[in-house]
Amino acid sequence: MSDASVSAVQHHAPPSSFIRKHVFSLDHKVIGKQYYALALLAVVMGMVLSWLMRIHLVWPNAPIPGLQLLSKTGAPGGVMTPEYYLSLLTMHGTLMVFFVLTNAPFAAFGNYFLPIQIGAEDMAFPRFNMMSFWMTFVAFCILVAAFFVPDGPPISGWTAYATLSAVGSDAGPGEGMGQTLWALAIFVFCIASLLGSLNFIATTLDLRTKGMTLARMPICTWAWFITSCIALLAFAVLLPACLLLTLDRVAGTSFFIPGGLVISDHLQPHSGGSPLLWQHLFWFFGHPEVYIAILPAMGIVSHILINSMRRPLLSHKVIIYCMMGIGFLSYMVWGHHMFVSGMNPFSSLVFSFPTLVITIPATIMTLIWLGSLYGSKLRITAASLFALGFLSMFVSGGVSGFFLAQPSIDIYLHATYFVVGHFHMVMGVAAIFGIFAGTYFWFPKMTGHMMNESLGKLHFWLTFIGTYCIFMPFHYLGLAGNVRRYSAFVDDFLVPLIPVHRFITFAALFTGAAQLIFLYNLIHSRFRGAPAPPNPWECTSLEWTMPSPPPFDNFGGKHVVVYHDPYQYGVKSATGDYLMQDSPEQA
Amino acid sequence: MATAIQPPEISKPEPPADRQHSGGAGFGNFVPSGGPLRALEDSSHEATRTGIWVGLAAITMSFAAFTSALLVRQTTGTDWHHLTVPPIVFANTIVLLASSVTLEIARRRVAAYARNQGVDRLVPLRWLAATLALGILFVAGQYAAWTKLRAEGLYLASNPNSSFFYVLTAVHALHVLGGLGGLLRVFAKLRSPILTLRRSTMDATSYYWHFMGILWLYVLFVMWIKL
Amino acid sequence: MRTKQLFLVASALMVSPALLFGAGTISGKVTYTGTPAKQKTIDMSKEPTCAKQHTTPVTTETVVAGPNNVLENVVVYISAGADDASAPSQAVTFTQKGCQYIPHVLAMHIGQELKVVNDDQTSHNIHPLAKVNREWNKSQPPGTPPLSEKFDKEEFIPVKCNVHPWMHGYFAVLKTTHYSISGENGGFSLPNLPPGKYTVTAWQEDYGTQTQDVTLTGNETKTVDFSFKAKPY
Amino acid sequence: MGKLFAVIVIVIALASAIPIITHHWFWSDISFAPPEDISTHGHAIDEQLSDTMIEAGLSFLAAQILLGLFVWKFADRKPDAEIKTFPGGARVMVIAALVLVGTEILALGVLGQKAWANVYFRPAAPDALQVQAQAGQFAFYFRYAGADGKFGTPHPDKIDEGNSNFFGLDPANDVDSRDDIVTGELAIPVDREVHLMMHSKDVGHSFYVRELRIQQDFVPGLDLSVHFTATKVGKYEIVCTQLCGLGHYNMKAYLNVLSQADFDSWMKQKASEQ
Repeated sequence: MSDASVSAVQHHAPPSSFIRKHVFSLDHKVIGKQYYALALLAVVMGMVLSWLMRIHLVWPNAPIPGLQLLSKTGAPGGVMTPEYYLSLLTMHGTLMVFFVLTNAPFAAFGNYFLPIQIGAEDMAFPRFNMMSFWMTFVAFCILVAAFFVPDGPPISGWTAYATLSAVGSDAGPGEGMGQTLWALAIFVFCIASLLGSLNFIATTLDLRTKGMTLARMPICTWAWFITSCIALLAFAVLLPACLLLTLDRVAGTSFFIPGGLVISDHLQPHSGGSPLLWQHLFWFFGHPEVYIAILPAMGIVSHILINSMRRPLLSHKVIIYCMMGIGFLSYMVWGHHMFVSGMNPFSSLVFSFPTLVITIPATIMTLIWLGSLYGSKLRITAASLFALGFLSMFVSGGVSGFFLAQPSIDIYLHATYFVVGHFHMVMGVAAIFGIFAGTYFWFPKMTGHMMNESLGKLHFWLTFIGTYCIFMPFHYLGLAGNVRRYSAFVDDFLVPLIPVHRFITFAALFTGAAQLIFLYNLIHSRFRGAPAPPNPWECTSLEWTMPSPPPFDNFGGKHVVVYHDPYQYGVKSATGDYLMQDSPEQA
Repeated sequence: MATAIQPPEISKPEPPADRQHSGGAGFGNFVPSGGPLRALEDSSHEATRTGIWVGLAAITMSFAAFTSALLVRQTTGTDWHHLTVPPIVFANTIVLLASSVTLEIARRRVAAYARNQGVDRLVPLRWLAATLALGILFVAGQYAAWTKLRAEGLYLASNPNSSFFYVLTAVHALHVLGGLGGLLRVFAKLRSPILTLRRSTMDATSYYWHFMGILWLYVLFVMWIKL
Repeated sequence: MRTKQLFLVASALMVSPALLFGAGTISGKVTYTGTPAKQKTIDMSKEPTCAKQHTTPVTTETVVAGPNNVLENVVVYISAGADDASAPSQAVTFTQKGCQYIPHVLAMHIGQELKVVNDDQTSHNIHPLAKVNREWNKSQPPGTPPLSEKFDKEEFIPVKCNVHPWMHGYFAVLKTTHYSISGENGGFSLPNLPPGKYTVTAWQEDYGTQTQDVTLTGNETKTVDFSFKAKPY
Repeated sequence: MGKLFAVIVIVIALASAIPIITHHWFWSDISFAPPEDISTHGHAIDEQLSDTMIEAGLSFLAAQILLGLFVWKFADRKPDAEIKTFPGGARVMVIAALVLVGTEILALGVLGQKAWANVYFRPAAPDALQVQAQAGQFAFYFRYAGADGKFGTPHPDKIDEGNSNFFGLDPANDVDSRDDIVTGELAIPVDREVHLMMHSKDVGHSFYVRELRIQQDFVPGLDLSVHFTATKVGKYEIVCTQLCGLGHYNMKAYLNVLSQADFDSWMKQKASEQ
């Protein structure tokens, strides 16, 4: 702590050595890029896993060439075994939720732009910042290592429900070493995220430059700030939970394991534990986690929409209050994941109410976004397209939440593909769209090169249509009672639905292929892209006041002063229809 | 260098240029009149202080989680055996509280010394040393408590009560060790010929240390009530 | 089942030093006294592809009794006296057909190759609950190549399929090649034994083991019968 | 470009609504309709579902189409075009959200409560047929008390699947357990309430019968129960919906709803097999 603060105070000179510059860098910009790269790696892996799963689902007995190389026991002769399907499912979920949806919109963009947008030269605690990234990286390595242990990765899903996750290898392949590695990885990830959130909060509260009042912070800064508050409390609960789970696994304690269980003909040497306890602890983290993924996306999208609409939102404050409200409510709704888990039926109703209430701030935000579009001068760019796509996805994923929030309907829809469709759209795709929007928008600033707009737009059209083709049918399947987390559909009532799954699989492969356009665009533009001007989008926030990419200490030593609210668009000024936050000029 | 500990002169924020939507001067928005931002004491001090409070909030949350786990676990299962907390932990409690006192004295002495109020550097150093010693003593005492339990045949996995005892005390002890690390750093900074110790560092470390005491009292209370 | 045993005997023949000396034979019957537990009918409705393979109801095979109180599936082997032969090169095969293990009890020599075949249209999972040997748990989707494994310590290993709880069998991993598994008539035969003093052990999965000492002098056939006490429950 | 977006969004929105309305996968005969409800409590859930479908569906269409229209109208405008503000501004939006969603929530909340109460807040009738369900990796087994009407005590240490002793009964010492009837399918008489006492042998499982509109988890160490009345003779699938391990996809059993007469003969036949 003390050490970090000192370094935060002294101007640390630009490092010279390659290691300090690009690997163990204290510079929030480099760390932000590192997070982005890690998320990119994770999302590629996660997507490939989902392809394998989709292929196996519709051709369960067909060998997938080369798969046996990944795991000889998991895919004898290339035919995926049921447990290996579940392993992939678990790894897909864990990679996507923790290393993509938490890292990219929050840690990556937040690290890079939060300090700049509030006029700071770096995070409050650069050493913590570096530590949190490298711990995240270690967590990632530990998790991926599970692929290479004899029994393969865990099979208990990203929610790792006890007792399946707690009793060890008796529960099946992957529940030995693999599950232990999983718990360890998440444990480390929690510590990293706690350090990160701490850094974000301290930075936002204390390193704001002259005139940058809280109310003058851009919406995405607010989103990152609120998110870090949520993350701080959420991960502080998952951490102990993981510790207890690990103890149950390796030390023979009985926090989550009751007595008298017979697994693989072995009477388990435990007693008195409560599987529901794990569910409570996990979902107390797990539901806020959803908002950790979506709030930064909301912020980024608002920032970009405002910029491309050339007008402020109908209300800056209401949006922020809504985000706060969502963050606050997110702690009272975890029980809606457990309606049929054997909770007291009354508590189900208790949890149902705030869950429904949380749709109010969400709806207000949606209406404000829509209403602000009215009468605006919308510029269509790759970034703004993805932002608009986010709105569409957020609505589509949001309305299905209305069903699942009601215990009575949840009786029928719980654990069906309806749920899968719901959370993939609202927290998966919507957040990913936020990431894409952010990438197309900020890439010039981060690299000093413009991305190829027409490729970006093509990427959007394919992705937008593709994702709808994948995730909309999930809802229909759910209504037909199609159970999730099945590695093959052998039940009489599921067999007729397989053609729909085949369609989804093709859509998934198609959409996945479309992402190659993005990867190409990203890499090609990084090296060959046209040089980026300081402010290509005529944006008002501080990150655009400096050259692209920004100098080491962001503001070149000058002490930036803020004179305006963040979004001075649609005004008459020397620069045109906008006024930078730091320009003394009055509109 | 002593200026490093001077209370920073804070200029109230001049009314922002454009008031209409701005929420006025937000919390922690005390921005000095000039110069590059982070070179100035106050805001950077603030960062450390805020940081420590945020960190303490996270720790509190974790222990709240442990507590709720304990409460739930107690209601499930019939294997809740009463556990007599080894008496030595009460001695440890006194040690830890005493260390808080010595640290507080040390903190004041540092300030006095830094203000050149004729306090010799050795005075705060001694008090810090005392604090360190007491801290180490506390951890040693906790270890003694564990060995005591083991002697009674109560291991981590013996029953839920012993599990929770070991978990709570061990996690707390880990945090205390972290605090000791912080104290060591303060100690080193204070001993170095040119004073590099910042007030924020001193304060943050002592806040953390005092919190360890409060946290321990809480843990003790929980264990006393529940185990 | 019969043919399998003949095959085993044959394989035993090849490696047996008895070819050089005179070869004696120990044979006999395994019977029981009392009333054996009623074998329960297995409900396979959960696995239609298997259920439709069986015209008559399938029952458990813990105690398979034949007419005039004979016991099937009893492993009779030379537990002491015979020299340790090395593992036969031929593999023994364990087949999963109609969600049953064929054979129910499979004897093999330590280090001998074990092939596990899935003849069903569904995924099976082979889980030998070994205590002395290494426990493993592998799934075998339909149409995948046979699993090849071996055990290197002497043990009677219960085998289960995690997907189909009723599927249970046994691996008898033995130090000797002189073994025989009692058939429908409860009979067994251990041929090609050089003269000497032997301990013959009979093992039944539910009733445990019995041993008898036998001395062979030259070319003769000694008859040894085993009788287990059956429990109604 | 903006117009293209508008068109695509609106087309997608409308296309998405078709399978919901027709209950079919476009032109194919693949049906998405929930199966006919055979329970006494299910109709409330179905009504709730369709009400929600209407309200959520309308707000979905409205939002998507509005998005499309606005983008169509206001994208790529001339540089000199001046910026209009939505009449009423944010206040209207907030009020609209509060009113629309608020009423929706209250309506659904109250109705939903009724449907939920139907299932959970009414104890099982005393004369309900008592059946024990045990979930284990990876099959369901059911136990009927048999002639004496008493369930034998289960002993986890006595569980022996190879011997079909799935519940760990001890017939040697426990007389009650000798006539217990253990089966792999759940046969129940039609129009009679069934009280299902649920026990998990190893990990979390779930009991899901679409037609019964029943889904309830098996929680290890926590014995729950559900009660329901089936109103239609037939064979239905019971599937596990809680990830329980490698055989999860294959964990199922059949619910066999029989007329009282058939049920009695089924009982006799099963009793003879024990």
